[in-house]
Amino acid sequence: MAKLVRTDEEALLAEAARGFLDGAAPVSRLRNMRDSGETADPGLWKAMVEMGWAGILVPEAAGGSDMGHAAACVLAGEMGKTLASSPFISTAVIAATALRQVSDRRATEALGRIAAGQATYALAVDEGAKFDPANTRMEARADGNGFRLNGEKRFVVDGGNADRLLVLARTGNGLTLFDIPSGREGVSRERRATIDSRDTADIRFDEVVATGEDVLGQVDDAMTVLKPALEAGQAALAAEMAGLAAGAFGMTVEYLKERKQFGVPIGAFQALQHRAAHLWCECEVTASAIMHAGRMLDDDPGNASLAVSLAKARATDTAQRAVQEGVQMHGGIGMTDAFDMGFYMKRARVAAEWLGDYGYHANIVAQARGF
Amino acid sequence: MAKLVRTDEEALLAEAARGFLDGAAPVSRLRNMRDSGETADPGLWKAMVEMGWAGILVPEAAGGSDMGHAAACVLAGEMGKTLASSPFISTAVIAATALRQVSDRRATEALGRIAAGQATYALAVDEGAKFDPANTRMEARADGNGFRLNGEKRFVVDGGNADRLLVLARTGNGLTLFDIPSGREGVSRERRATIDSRDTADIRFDEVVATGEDVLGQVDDAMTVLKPALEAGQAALAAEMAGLAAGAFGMTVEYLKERKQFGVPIGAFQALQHRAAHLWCECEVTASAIMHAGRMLDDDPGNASLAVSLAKARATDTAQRAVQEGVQMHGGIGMTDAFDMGFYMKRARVAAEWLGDYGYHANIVAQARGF
Amino acid sequence: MEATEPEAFRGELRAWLEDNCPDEMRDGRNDEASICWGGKNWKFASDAQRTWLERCVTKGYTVPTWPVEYGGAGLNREQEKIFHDEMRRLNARYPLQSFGIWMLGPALLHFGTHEQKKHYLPPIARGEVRWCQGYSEPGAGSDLASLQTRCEDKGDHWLVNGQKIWTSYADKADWIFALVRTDRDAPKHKGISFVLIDMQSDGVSTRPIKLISGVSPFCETFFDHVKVPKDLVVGEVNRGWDVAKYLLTHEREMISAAGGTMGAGRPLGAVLADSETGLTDPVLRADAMRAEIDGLAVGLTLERYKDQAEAGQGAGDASAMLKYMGTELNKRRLELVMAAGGSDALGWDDDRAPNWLRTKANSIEGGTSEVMLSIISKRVLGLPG
Amino acid sequence: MEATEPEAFRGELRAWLEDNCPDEMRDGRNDEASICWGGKNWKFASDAQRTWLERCVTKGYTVPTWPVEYGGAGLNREQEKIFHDEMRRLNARYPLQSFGIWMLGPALLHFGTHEQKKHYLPPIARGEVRWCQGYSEPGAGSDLASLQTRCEDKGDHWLVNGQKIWTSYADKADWIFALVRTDRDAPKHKGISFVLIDMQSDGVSTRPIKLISGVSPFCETFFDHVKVPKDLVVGEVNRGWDVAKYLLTHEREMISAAGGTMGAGRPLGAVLADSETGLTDPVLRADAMRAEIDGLAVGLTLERYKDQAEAGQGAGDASAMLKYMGTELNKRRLELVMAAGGSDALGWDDDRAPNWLRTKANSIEGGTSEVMLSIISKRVLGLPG
Repeated sequence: MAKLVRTDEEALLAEAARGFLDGAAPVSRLRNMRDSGETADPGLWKAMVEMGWAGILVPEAAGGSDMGHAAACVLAGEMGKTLASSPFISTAVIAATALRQVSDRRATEALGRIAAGQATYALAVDEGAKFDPANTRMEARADGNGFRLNGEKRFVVDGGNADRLLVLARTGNGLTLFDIPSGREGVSRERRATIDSRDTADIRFDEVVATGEDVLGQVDDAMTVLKPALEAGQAALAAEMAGLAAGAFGMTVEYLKERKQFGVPIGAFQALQHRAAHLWCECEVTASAIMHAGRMLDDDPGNASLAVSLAKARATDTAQRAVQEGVQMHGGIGMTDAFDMGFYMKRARVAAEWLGDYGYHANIVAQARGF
Repeated sequence: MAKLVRTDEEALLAEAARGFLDGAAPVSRLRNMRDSGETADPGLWKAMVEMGWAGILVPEAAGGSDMGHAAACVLAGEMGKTLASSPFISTAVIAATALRQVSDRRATEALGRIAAGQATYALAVDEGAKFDPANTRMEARADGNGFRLNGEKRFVVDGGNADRLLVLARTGNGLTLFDIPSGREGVSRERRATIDSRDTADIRFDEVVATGEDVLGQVDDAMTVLKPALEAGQAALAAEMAGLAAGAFGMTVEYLKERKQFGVPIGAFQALQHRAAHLWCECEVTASAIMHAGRMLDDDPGNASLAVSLAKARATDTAQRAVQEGVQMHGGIGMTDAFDMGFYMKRARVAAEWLGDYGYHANIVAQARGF
Repeated sequence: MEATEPEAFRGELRAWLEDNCPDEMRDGRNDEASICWGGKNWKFASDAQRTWLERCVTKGYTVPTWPVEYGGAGLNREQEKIFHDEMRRLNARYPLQSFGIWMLGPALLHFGTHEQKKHYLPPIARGEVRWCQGYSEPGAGSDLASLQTRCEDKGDHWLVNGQKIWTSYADKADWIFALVRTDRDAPKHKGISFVLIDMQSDGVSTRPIKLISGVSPFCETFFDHVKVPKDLVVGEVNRGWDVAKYLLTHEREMISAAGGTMGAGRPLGAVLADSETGLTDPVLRADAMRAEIDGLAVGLTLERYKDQAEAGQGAGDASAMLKYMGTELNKRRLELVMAAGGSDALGWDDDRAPNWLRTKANSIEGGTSEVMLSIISKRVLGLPG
Repeated sequence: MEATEPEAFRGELRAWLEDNCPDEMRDGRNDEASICWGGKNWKFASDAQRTWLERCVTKGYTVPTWPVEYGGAGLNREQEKIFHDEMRRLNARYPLQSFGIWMLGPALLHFGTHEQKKHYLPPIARGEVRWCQGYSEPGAGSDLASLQTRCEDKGDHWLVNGQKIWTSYADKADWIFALVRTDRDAPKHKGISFVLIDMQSDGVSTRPIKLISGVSPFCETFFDHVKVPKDLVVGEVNRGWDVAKYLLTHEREMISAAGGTMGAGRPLGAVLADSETGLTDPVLRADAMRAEIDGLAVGLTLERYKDQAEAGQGAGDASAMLKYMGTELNKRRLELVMAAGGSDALGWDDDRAPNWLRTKANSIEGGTSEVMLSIISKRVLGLPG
């Protein structure tokens, strides 16, 4: 197994990302976006593209930096610390990983467009209130040489603004993944106001025409392409949540040092000290699971499921603890919209659900471990 | 619903019990019993009989005091505080309740013998590692006018010394409860050294003859008699565990006030204060569930299942927390056999399993609450 | 009440409720949009809401346990239980809710003069005056007794200067009951008084605080040279802390009752099963079972303490326990509601997310969980420090 | 080692283990009855145990990372991982365990003089001398630095008087390494020295402490006018606290490794499924899933910290985290083992109950969980006080 220690390259990447994000994307940027009624921040994404982040999983030949999943997790983690809002996971991680599973010219060109910031993607998988791709029911009916897609996808993260959609649908003998432009006839998108103030949509497909050209990978065999993409997205999302936890925890520790009650900083109260110390331990342990997931995706992607689900489960648990303790330890101010902690709590809740919740991933871990 | 406040009668009973038990059955009595290699303490039971406790659920006409289940729970709770070891629950609660479901002369005489301390009972139900009466497989084969019992019962609490056994077995069209002397031919008892130093046995039945006279209640209808008896036992055991938790907690709070480290009593450390306060809250909440179970058994026994399972689940959880925190807060001394906390921890573990563990009762609560 | 036998009382009450509660008020709603808060500027949401209030006022059912002379129905504890039972049976909305009912009423009944009671209680019972509470200050949260709002004796009036925070609905209230410092030289608990201030007074202003759930139930409230008549102190001057402690205990029981009643009411399993996903996930199912068990037991504890109080066995500092356990439980329950709801619950389009976020304040307002644990540690367990 | 390429090393090692590890030693046992502790009075449990020890000694495999000159095999971190991998692959017992290997060795390697290393390390590596640890005292548990055992400079020797507690296997050990007070006037951390004492010395006596699990791995150890040669202080006189801190860190990592390795090793589900009842109960199943997730992640954290240490990124006080998380996890795991075992696990006739009770000491020995959290709070988070 590769070592669980950051490479120099990863350390530099983290440092650069932190510097950029502190300047370009503090939490106030998300707040401003929300207050202006927007759900996306194209300017921030453009700047990320210029930083080369859109191409972090794109082969060099297609214009990317091909730094790998561990590096993508480093970026997602830094974004999580200040809740930077972008289609990074949907586009640069999930879509790029899906496209890399296919080695045709079309896929290579699509990867090039991702790296160049010319196309954003959203993954349209969920149909019920919970992530459950294996039980997809939306149908892509065979029609001549192509298909007709009918049905509805829910909780399509980044789906309100994405240029393209990866759509999972049932075909004759299995599931098939389609890659279609979001503007195609018959696609209607309804933006939902999710609590994290970010882009989510419910998307209806009404007799949407798709050709063989629109199929990513093979018909009836979506999972060959989708499984690696989902795992990459789950790992990056876990990394974002671990970053979120670290960000919320950092604010909390600072507050414990500043806020005085009963004549002393509240961080001098041992009960709060021990809870903060426990939370730090949880963050550290989760960080290990995140790093391990990234390494496994890079080194042995065919066997990364356990590592990825472990990371997502741990990150979900840790992020929720961090924001709950964060609000409680801040007292009344933690409940106010004027203070940032609420943004962390709401993002943690949405991220907990996206791409599989704690129970979903706990079941995968349990199965992988034989129970 | 009857009020959740102790009656004067119950308060007096508790006071009398505490006084008696502090003198007659401090934890050192259990320790001495163990150190002398015994698993039962007939002298203590005799004294309890003289206090009238064996007849607490026996009708006055049969020589008992008929004080009811809430009162029996009060006694069990006081016994739990100092881990008094006796067949009280097996005999005075479970067997007495079972016998009361049957209104024949034989049952009345048996109740009289219980009240007079002339007979102790054990309940032989478990066959696997978990309490699961509905899935009893041991067979009572019809044989002439009677039955032949064959099979093995495990974890028969108080079974190594009991005069009589209540045995659950499968008959033609259901389950039947037998009440037979433990000395009957074909019964062989193997005492097991359980960690709480109390009486448990595995019991083999080898072509044991039982007649219709030995059936408690109706053939193929054990549950009419057994269900109230089990619920009475579960409530009393929950009360014992709540008492155990209170006893362990009391020792811990005293230690927090006495033990000094870093120049102050360790009870001055806020982290320990908050944990102790939380544990007290848990004990208080559990006390309510116990009292409620006793009231329901007395007032509306046909609908007491939820209340009883709630009490046992809560008591199991609270007792385990109390002993775990007890050992941890005592530090090294809590780990020593010379100190009493280990006895509490071991009894809590055995009591957690007896008559259904947390999961068993949680399932009953969930079903009763519709999920 | 004429009918003192419980079952007779139940029968009469049931008949009255059946006859008088408008159908629209039988939906059991208790959300912000359906509550009747009353007050000078109150706009009834419907004729039914107005009718229901007016009819209840005639019977004293807006404040069923208050004495009849102050606008209540004079119910005893047993009758009160029956009242809530019957209201629940009919799924009736409560006709009126307010901080006047919950907080000021109990304070005046315990500490007020006869004149104060006669003057202030009946308008509360009739829903004519809406009160808010002014306790916390920016520098005095958990350490409430360090509050700094000044109240100076100017001979014929008091002069109040300072700032309060977390005043619920101060922007909608007619009056405020507030803790103020009347002696700056005394030890911090000894220089506080409990005063009543008309929100229309010159120098009073409010600013809403937006919460993470998107609503603004709380305000900052500013007092700039506000004159207050001399007879508007409740209890003795400089002994306001006694009133505050009494009310804090009362508030804790009230907040925990919200959680406790939930547990005793609709089963969590049923709540969660409403969600499309149900309870098939073993982790969620196990958590829900635990929360249900704990919720039922906390609910029983609330009943037990009320029964004890009625039997003259004071619960005392145990209210801190009810507050702590009830609010922590409520947070767990709403976390489960969100988890069961999945992506369905992530919008602002139903009340799950706002309710979930709202519960996070339960363990802060009315004394934090940490303060509750410290109270228990010191006063109940007698631990040092 | 001649073969430095990892895979070449692995091949050679695997072949050697296959050829040399007796079949009886391939059962992976690590319980009290199967461990080889060594020492002057050691009675081998079997010829195979003796043979396995002797063969490993020739290769340095009893202390694989120690330098070859002190009896080790000089393995680097990568080779060490391979060593443990291959041992696990063969399910081989470790040939020798001891506090000399775990504790004194690292202390001497870091603080000892060359003479001390040459004199004391090889007999440890060969299993000839068994050591125990003398830190805690009846009044100095969590507050270890308040220890009172006196060690007076008598010119040509030290004179030791006092009492230690929780000395593991002191009744079976040949030597003890102990913390003693050499300066009673200095601040409490500044007057402590780390000394080596022959348990055969006049005035040393021990008394076993029986634990709740029924066994007596610990003793009280008494020093009554014990003479100790002057050269048996490790590190500087009065600077023993530095040695102790170094070893405490080391000990924490070791204790947490026990928990962490469990997580990385046999899945909890498999352990629990051995029980007759399996994992059908949803509460037990959910708890087991959570514990498995946390166990795997703690195991990875142990690996990560080792990798960081090798990369020169010191973990420092993070060992407190590993100790805390590892031991708390281990307690959870054994609670689950007991719950899954049901009444089967309630006897003394298998090792579940003793193992379960034993884990309760994990979060006390080597610094309590509370001390770990305080260390993290102050040194890692920089919280005041």
